[in-house]
Amino acid sequence: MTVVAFSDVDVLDILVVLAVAVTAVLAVVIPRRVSATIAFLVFGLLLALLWARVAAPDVAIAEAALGGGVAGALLVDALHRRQPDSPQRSRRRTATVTAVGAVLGAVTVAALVTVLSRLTAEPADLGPLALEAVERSGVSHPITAVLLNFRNLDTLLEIAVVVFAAVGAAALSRDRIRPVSDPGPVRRVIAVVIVPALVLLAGWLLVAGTSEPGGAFQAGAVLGAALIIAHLCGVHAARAEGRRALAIVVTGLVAFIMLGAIGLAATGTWLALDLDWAFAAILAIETLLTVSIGMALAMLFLAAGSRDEGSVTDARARAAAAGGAP
Amino acid sequence: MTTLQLFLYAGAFILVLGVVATMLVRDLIRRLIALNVASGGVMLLLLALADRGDGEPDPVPQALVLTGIVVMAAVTGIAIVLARRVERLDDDLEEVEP
Amino acid sequence: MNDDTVTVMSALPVVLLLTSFVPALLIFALREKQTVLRTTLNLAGAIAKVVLVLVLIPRVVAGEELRTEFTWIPGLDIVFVTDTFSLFFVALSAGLWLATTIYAVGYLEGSPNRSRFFGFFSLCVTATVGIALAGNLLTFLIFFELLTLVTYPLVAHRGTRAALRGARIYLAYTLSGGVALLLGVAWLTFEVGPVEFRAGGIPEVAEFAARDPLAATVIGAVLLLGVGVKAALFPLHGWLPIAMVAPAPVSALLHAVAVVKAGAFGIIRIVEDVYGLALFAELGMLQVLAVVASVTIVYGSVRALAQDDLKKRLAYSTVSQVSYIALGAALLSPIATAGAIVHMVNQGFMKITLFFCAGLFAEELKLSKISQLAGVGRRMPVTSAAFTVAALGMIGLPPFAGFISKWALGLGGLDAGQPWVIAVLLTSTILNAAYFLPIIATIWTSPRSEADGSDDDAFPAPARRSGWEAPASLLMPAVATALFVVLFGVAAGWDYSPWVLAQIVGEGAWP
Amino acid sequence: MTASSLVLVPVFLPLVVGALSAVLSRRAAATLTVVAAAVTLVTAVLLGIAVLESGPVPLEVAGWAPPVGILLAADGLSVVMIGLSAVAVLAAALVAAADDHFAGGHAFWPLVGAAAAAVNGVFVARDVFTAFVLLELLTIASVALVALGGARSAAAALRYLFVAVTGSLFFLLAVALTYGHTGTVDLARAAERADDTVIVGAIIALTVVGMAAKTALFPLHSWLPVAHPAAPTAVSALLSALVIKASIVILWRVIEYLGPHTDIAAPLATVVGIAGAAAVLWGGILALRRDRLKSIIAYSTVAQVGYMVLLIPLVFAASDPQVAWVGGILITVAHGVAKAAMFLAAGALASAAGTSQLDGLEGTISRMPWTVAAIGLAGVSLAGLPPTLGFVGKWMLVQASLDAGAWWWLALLLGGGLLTFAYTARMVKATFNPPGDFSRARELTRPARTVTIVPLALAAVSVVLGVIPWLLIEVLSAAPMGGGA
Repeated sequence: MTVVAFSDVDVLDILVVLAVAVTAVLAVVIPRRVSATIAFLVFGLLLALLWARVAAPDVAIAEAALGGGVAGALLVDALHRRQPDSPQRSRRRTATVTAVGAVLGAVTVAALVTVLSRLTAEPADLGPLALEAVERSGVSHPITAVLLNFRNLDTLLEIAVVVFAAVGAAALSRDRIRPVSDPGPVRRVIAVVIVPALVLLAGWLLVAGTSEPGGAFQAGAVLGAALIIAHLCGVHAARAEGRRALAIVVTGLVAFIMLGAIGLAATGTWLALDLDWAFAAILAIETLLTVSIGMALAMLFLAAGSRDEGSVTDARARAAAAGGAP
Repeated sequence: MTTLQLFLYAGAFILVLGVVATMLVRDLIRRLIALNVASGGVMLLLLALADRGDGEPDPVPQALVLTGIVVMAAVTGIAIVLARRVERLDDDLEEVEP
Repeated sequence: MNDDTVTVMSALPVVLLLTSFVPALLIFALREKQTVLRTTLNLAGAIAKVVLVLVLIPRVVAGEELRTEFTWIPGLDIVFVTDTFSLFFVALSAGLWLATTIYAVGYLEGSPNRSRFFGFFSLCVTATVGIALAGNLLTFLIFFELLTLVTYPLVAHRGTRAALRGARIYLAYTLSGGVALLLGVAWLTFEVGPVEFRAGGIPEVAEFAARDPLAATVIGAVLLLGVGVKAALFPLHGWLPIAMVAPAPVSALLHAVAVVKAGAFGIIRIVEDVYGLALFAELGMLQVLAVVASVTIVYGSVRALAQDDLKKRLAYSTVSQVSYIALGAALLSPIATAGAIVHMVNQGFMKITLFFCAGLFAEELKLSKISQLAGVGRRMPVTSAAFTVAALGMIGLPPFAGFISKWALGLGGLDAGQPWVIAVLLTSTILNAAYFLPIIATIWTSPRSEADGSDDDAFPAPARRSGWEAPASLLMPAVATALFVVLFGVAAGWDYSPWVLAQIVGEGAWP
Repeated sequence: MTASSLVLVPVFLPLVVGALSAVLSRRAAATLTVVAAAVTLVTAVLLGIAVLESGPVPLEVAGWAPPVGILLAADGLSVVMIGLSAVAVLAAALVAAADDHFAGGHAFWPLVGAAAAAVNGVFVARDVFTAFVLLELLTIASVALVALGGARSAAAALRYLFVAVTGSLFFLLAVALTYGHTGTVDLARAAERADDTVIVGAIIALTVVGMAAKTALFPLHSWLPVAHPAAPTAVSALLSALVIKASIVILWRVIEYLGPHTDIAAPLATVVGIAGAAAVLWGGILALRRDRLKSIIAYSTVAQVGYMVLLIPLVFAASDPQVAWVGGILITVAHGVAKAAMFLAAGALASAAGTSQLDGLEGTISRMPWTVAAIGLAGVSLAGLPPTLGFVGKWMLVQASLDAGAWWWLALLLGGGLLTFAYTARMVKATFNPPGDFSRARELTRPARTVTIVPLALAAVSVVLGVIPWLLIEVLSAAPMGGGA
């Protein structure tokens, strides 16, 4: 085996990568949900750090907001529930399966490393081509140009993923988390202070996204958090459920496609953004998307986190009824 | 080994780790965590590839990763909704069966 | 085909198909109670087909050949032609279909699921006509498989455990045969392009055989295997005796009109119109076919001896008799070829008569065992007479149709320099006599009353005013087909008799 | 609107209709979905004409060409598959509209829109990352659709989700390798630049694993017989007929473009073929041993996936790969049409009889002959018997096997059909009743007329396309597959 030389690698890089790897291992091997979740959240934060290291601040913000924030929140909520006993399996069998998995995994990693080592260290010519095209895109921030202009089809489809996830989630959870019936003073304060602050932050991220890191997704994630908090604090106006919420969610997607149709009518090319009004159009769409994404994420959270104490009681009642009349 | 290779290999390791765990772990929430770990590995790979060379990083793969992260968040959301349904059904069954 | 054959593009072959296909679709859509309309559709289709055939026979005999073709996939067409052989088979099935339809209408009167039955009944004939008219191997294959599929619901019709089992076994055998046929057809098509039937053999196939005799032999064997299942060649015959659980009209269809006959037709097509007799002999397969056919002839007869169930005995008799056709096709002699072809008709009319009669006994008197038939001749004289005529024909006694077949095959064997064929025919005839004569004797002579002291009243009296022994719709077809058995023997020299036509058809294979 | 803009209709029309369906009434949503499917079908025809006239129809989305932008293109494969998707969605929507019980709830409508948009997008995608996002959209929609099958379907849906997303991650790694090696995610451009046999081999291998998981190719199939039967009937039909086709098409595309650029492709193709052979046998045998209609049909899908990947080894072995391509595509289309018919008919039978167990179906043939006929005809097409589209596909694959001298694939093609027919016959047999015994048949609740007509119409489509398949073949042959190579 060749000796791996780390001479030309920054020690800090090695440490961060090690930390990421270790937290990743911890996140998947720790049997208790709570601890595993915490390890995963740390993993997410360290990843965000790594993103910053590879010159991807947009991704870092998104990771922090979405990966660490919303996903983390979803997981934390899931922890409120009792972890079901894992199915009884013989230790020996578990050990065998784990060993086989580990060996297969090691072989796969080795194969992948062989393949990856053949990749060129030269940057792809795509980067300069894309950067050069940014000035014809209507925005100055390269990633926003890619997301909302060059590859806006991907973005549209990704919105669709979020929208239909929310639609699906809404359909699958009939009983939702209920706002506290009598929000106390603390909750009121939280609602009054934090929610507007988050909304402002979302707005800033949105506008900044045209020239700096940020954009609709990050803004949407923050807005989603604001909606969730407002909901939990009993602000009925922010209810993320029902047909009205669904309408808000689908509006962004439909508007995006409409913009495509307008582009087709105006320039003969679907989703083409003519330079004159590209900035205005992008900002308008981003605003609608932010609201849609925020609402969709809130819906997802509320569907996933719905904890109605009634269910078990209902089941008991049903069982009793069933038992009473066999 | 270069920094690029360090990141690439780490990405591959994390991906495989996550996939193997997804297949082996039984607890639904932990499986979901494993899946998210795996996706983190691929993202790392893509971003490292975007940042090759000394110049400005390639914005295209970065945008791809952004898209990927949002998609994974949506997947995670729907998976938790389902996991909740599954476990509540199990709870209900436990309540009914004894 | 003669050199002066004129090919005419015409939609008539497709119209021939449609005369049973369209009624089939309409009948499926009918409600159970629309009996009159259903019967009208059935008969209209059957009669239209017979009329069409009668119109076509003189034209085709005069050397005209009607042809329809359309693209299936690029480079491969679906082709229908009316050459002499195809029209010969169409005429046979059209005629027998008419008789069977009338019989079936009476047989199934008042029973459930008749729309389903008659729909598939018509489809079955459509498939048979398709097989007959197929101008190339691909078209033949398509209709051959279709025939398998549409007969399944007929065999399973009664829905009893035995019927479903019979249908399942039938399907297992015939679909496996279909796999072999598909392999053979696809392979040969791959090697030589679209395989268009041509009397005397296809030149491309001959070239291919010269190039790669082994492959050509294997393909030929696989093709024979494919059609051999339906033709019930030993040891592929197992389905036939089991499938006799089907209602009598279906048995008639299986044994005389469609399935078994399609297999025999396929053997002749492959031997004479794909490879050509000379090439088939050269490849050594003709001899093998002759031996297999001979073994089947003797084997079927021996097994028939041991059956007490009338339909089962008839089924084994079919196994034996159909192989006469294969035997004739396997002899290098024009008269044997003609014998094989004429036996398709003769066996068809004789066997359908026997099954009609067996169905009559079963329907009227609930008798299905031979041992129960004692004295039935007095109660059902007409049916018994028809049965007797057909059975004697099967044995090969003059002046019945069967005699012509055996005579031609025997002469053909001598002509081909294979005198052992005579021995096979004699053995078979003795066995035929051994299993048919006792039935005839039981029917006519044994007084049933001796044993238990009761008289003929032991048979239930006919419950109809006409005083006939059975409903006319059941009796008439049996009588008609029996008359034809006599006619085909007596009038074998007439211009359009099956025997004369068979010789015309057979000539093609001997340029 | 130019022909190239037509490429977007099958993607965006169902997407908008799906989004609107989330907030519209059930009736409006159903109507819109049906109209959108019909328009999609017309679009497929128009695109087919364009392909026949002048070859593949490309579209640079938003006016940006690769590598910066995304290229979509409709060729024969795209057109035929979009046609299949339109027909399948139309059928499922009609049945779901006729009886809400077959839909599983209102969310059926938006989710079907999303699924249709995603599969149609995959059929025209030439960009691997766009394909990835489309697959995720499809996964989200399909998983949620499965979960509409009631509380107990959640576990099946979740299992499906884990497998599908894991498969997606494998594919995303393939995307990353493609970008890392060729500096683009556009397939044609990547094919031009691909020159490292190991990396390209790895891309194909990762795609194979990822798509095998999503398509339920043996041995990664075990989720499918759980997920597909758990869903509501209209969803089961869509999942088997359509959803698994998306991942198959991506696999085909990657092999079409990148296969010629690596020596590893041919041995990999053989491995895929072996997996396909195992799928045919294993799926067929298990289908024979199941006692519930939907379970039998789901295992049948496992088996049929084996045929759909069989073209992959044949493409590499035959002297004329086009025959293998066309045959494999036709067998896949035939499966889509037939399986939709079979699931819809089985759902109608089960709902009428009140049970999906085979031994509870006795007598259904007398009351619902057309429904049983649809199952039978669909089975005939699946078994590759004439006169159906399945036979055309099988015939061409047999020709390709002969061309390649590949006796083992030939044996599989010929023998596998018998298994297929055996389990179809088992289902049909279970519906027969002994004479005079109509006690069960009388209890049946008659389904809505649409529920009877739709599966039968699908079965009829199989037959019509089996008799006149040449038009499909012309479209598929207008631009030979592998044009990107």
